[in-house]
Amino acid sequence: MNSQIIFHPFVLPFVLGMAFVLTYCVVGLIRVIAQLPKDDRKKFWRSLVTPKTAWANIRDLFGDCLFHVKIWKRNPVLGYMHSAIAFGWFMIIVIGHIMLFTLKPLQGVEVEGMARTFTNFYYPIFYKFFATETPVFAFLMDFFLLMIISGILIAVVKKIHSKIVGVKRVTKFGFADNMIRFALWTIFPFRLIAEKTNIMAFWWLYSIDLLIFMCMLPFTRYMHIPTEALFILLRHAGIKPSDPRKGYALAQIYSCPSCGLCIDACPMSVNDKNSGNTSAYFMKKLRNGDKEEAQRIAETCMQCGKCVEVCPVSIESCDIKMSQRAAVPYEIHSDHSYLDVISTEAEKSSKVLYFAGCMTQLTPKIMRAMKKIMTAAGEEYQFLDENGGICCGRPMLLSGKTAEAQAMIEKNTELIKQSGTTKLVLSCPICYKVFKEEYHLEGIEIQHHTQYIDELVKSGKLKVNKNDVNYVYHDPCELGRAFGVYDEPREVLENVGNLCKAKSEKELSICCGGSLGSFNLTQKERDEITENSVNDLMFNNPDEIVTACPLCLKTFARKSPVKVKDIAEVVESQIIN
Amino acid sequence: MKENILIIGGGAAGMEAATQLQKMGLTPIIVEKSEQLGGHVAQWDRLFPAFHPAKDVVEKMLNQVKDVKTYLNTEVTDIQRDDNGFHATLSNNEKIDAKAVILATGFDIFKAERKQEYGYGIYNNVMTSVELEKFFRTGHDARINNPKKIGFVHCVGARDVKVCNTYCSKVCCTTALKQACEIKEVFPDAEVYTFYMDLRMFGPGYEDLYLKTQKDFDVKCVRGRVCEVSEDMDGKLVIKAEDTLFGKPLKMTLDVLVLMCAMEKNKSIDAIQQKLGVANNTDGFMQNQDMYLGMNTTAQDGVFVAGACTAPKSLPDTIGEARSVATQVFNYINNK
Amino acid sequence: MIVEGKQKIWADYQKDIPDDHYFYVRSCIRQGFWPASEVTFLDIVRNKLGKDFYENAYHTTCGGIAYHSDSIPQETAMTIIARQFALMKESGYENYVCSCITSFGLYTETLETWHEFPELEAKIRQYLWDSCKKEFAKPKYLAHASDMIYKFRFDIAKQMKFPLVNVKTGKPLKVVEHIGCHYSKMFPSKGFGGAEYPHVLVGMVEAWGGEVVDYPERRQCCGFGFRQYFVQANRGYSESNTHKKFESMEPYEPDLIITNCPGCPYFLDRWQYVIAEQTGKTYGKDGYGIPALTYEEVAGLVMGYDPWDLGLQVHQVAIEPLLEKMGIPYDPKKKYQGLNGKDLGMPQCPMHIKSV
Amino acid sequence: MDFGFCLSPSSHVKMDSVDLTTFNRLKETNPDINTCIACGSCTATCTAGNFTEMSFRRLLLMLQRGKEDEAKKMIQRCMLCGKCTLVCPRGINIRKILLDITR
Repeated sequence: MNSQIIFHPFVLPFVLGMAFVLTYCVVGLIRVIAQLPKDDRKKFWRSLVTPKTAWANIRDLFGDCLFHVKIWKRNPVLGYMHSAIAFGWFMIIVIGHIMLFTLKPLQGVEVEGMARTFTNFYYPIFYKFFATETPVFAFLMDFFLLMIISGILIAVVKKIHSKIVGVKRVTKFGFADNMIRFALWTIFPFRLIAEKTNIMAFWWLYSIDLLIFMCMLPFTRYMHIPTEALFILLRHAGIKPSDPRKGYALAQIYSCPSCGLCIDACPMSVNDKNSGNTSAYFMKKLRNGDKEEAQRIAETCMQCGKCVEVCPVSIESCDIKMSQRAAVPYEIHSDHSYLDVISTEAEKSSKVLYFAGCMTQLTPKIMRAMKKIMTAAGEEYQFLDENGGICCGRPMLLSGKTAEAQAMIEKNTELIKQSGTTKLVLSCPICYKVFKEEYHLEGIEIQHHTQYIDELVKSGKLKVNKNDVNYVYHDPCELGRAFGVYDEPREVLENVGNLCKAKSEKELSICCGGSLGSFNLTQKERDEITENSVNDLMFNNPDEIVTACPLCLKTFARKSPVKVKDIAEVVESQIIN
Repeated sequence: MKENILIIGGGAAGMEAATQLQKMGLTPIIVEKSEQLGGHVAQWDRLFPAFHPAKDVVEKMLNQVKDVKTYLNTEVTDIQRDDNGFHATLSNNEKIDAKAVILATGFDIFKAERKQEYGYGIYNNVMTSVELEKFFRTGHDARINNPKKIGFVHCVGARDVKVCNTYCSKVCCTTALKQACEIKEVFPDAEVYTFYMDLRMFGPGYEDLYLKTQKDFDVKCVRGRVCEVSEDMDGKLVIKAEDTLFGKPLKMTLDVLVLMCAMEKNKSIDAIQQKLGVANNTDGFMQNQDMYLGMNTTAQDGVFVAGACTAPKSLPDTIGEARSVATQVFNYINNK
Repeated sequence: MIVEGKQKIWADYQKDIPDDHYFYVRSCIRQGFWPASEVTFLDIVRNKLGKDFYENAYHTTCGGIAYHSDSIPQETAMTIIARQFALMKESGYENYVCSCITSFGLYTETLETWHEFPELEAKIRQYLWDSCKKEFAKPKYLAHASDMIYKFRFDIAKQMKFPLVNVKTGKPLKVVEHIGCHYSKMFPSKGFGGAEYPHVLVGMVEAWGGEVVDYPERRQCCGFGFRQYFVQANRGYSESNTHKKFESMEPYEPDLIITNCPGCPYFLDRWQYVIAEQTGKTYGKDGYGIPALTYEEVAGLVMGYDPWDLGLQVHQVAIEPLLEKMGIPYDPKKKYQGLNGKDLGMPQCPMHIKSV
Repeated sequence: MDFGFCLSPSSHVKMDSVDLTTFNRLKETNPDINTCIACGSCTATCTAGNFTEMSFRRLLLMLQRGKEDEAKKMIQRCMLCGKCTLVCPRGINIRKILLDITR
């Protein structure tokens, strides 16, 4: 068509927008990397050249950024929507550039040096205005453009009625987010019309839309498009967020697409009023610099980890919340010097060491069951905290007080090491998490009692009867999602009775509502969560609810229509003497 | 069967017993010493635990006894008994013959002056729970003048060997919390403290009232008995108590102090009670036969008791007893 | 304040005091602290009121100090008391009047104990016989000397020369009354007006033209307490009690304190000096303290006794501002003169509390 | 002058001059704070109370009786384990209050 023309003013809005967004992203990239703690930065550089992480990077960059595999798995319609837009757009850009180099560009006009670079910049974007393409490319370009538009159509439907595409709640957006979304939706229809009709106004509209989109991009959720790539690299480098607003966390904040999948997943959302406390909003508050609200949400979160589990971008919102908690200047200067004088009655031996934990002290049935199980299995054991012990330190860590928790961790470590044991059995998943992650107990195997009982049953040390009670198993967050201990308890239960399924299982199980993670939830709000979780467990009308956490046990017992038991209690009742 | 039943006392117990007896076909006769029926309840504004207007209850009861023969401003001055029953002489010189007598003489309010250390009758701004109730009813009391700090003292004249009343007066705790809420309703900016020894919230909805008191009305409950009250230069009250939970003596200035006065036995009936041969129990109230199955009967055949004349009782307790005494009397008359 | 309410209580706490013929026993402490008080008392009741007050030369301490500081057992104290009563009986009297509040409390306690535990009375009867060979007897009436002044307060008022009135303003003096704890706090019925609103001193003040101030810490003990005072390290506790009272009465600007106990006027007087030395604070006007007087001294003043004959110079707090308020003439030169007219020398002046 | 003794400070809680700023601040975010019935469950179950004088019941009173410094000192003993919150019959969010005091 206009094969002699190599420039038209309508490309300027696009060029401006592109220049802006590129500059912004480069500056942002440098900033994030500069904010990383020194060690993390080293880790990052090293990960880029380590083959294993490099491969993972490539896999996830394509899988997550372009094809949105995770969303496909969860919801194919949404998966298609995302990959149609992302992959289609990517392909249009790629093919455009291929055309730039394979076809004879800019017929009849020779452009050299800087000018050439400049033209390359916008040429693939508006190529139809400047050049005639071959049929193969023309088909590919039209195909991907239509693919994008099909994705946008789904997005429009989702916006109008999200339930059609299987989403109950979506994030509520402000003006900027709505505006950029509108720009995004219109870019490709404008391009299609411009290409097919060559009406100048649509070329202008197309270019201006691009300008709007790119200029607003850094200030809206669409920033996740460029940031996610960086986030994937940082994540694979094995970095943890140390500050809720800087470095790695910053990359995560901007990677959050505010898709709102975590809103439905969050147990707190059972009450609509609380859906504002979910991770999507937390990230938004962080992005907007609303520290007070971010802190409030961080402290309301139960740290059940379900939002992380469902996040299509794998944003570690729980970790960021923890670093947000740690950022608050509580004047709690713990003085745990009294711990010094505490000693253990446990003698030095290699017997199994059982640590019930403080919460288990409130559920003596679990302790009794464990004692009976260990005796029946002929295990020699010592009970570390039969007369009360020291807190494991996890609750203190949950309040963001790492140093304060250390005093308890050290004392417990000392007591455990003194005993000379090689196997530590815990009844409380809260303890389990902190023992696994923060304690340095080299040479000591740490097991939760679900794993321990499973081992005893499998090894034949513990003989159990099978009865015909239908059990449903609730995965405690700090055992299931945190460590993937899903199979052991289920196998144990299958040995003693019939296991039936809950509506949401394993990584999707719903927190009981009793979590120590939340500071702010009122009893009433917790009750709502518990009721919802119980309903989910009661999906297949089990006879009993079984869990493996004293806190879940106590919480469910308040609201459950059927008996709630700890797995140890269930096994205890089925022991063959 | 139109036998006369003499009911001494026209309060809640007397009225309710009369209502039931009349329905059973007997002829109750109420002798009330004051000028109106209704007893102490008629002096009350609202009832715990749900702030129900006392007037409603009293009016309903009055309506039920409007056909019952009633003597007001009248006392029984003498009573004799022979094989035909009881023969009472009233203060208006009338004579009544009856087959059975129900003592429904209720209670008196402990005279707060007897706890001299609280300065009732000495310091201007010390008042009793009864007077506060009157304030709620009438909206006027010279002592209550936009107070900023108000204190309630529980167990005044109860659980106190120094005034020879070792019993618990049962309703004062709940009344105190009810009144604390009510005074907060009138003066939302006031700070309200209650000084208690135990909070005995024994009935349905009472514990909810307690929670409401704390949660909605921000009433502060201090566990400790006020030991002395004095007046400062501005006429405010300086009180001392031990905050027993905190383990420290406590001193504070109040604008108004309300004494939760206990129930005491109504002694104006002592002479008649003696003539009827009904003894007192160790708390000084009338002795019934036993506290389980014989709570309405006395050692004397044909002499019955109902309501707070045997022990401090709440209004529902009293009404329950009044209904129960009616059955007892009915059976007594029928089995004669 | 509702005066009628108090009057009602006062009416409830009255006790019988015979009109004449009393056996008088002195107070160990008062003789040392306020030597003129008992002399003045006897002069007033014998010479001004014409009553028969008999003193027996052989009477001793009641044992109260030793008893309250846990030095002697109750039986010993009771035997000493029984001997005093026996002396009364031997002297032909049956109305026992003591000058000391501690004694009054202990006598009351003893008589009540004997009443409740007759076997103890029998035991003491035996002890008395074994130790002194005296016949056991109990008084018909027991009274404190302040009860006598209370009883005769209107007779004294008739002879009054200087009422408790500020001659410059014509207004009644503001008087803080402070009764000894053992006067009626242990046995309210044994004191005029009971324990909460005692009338014994109030009656005197009102009869003599003064105005009583009722302040929040009126009931507070002066802080004497034998156990506290005897141990130096504990004296701060004693002082703190007095301090609390003064802090509470200060806003009322009292002109004087009237007391009926041996210890109270002493501590209310001397602690003012100590508090002033320690904190620099004084409670009277213009850097003076508030005079704390015995009821005999007050009676003496209103009846026109010479202040120095009343022994007012032994008070730490300067008495002169009060004398001037009441318009009582005094000779400043005679303040530190002995009975023989010889100059005893002026004591060293304290740092903070003003002395004339 | 040294008399060998001195005035002892009054042991009274002077309710007229107690500074309730902290308590009132807590009340705004934790209205349940008023509903304590002083049953002592929190103290009985307290993991730190097993070894120290830590008692939330008393701590709450300290704040209401003007002993904020003592209260803050006591908090230092707390391990934040949350058992107190679990056993409170009035459902008071004790752990949150403890954290809020130090904020």
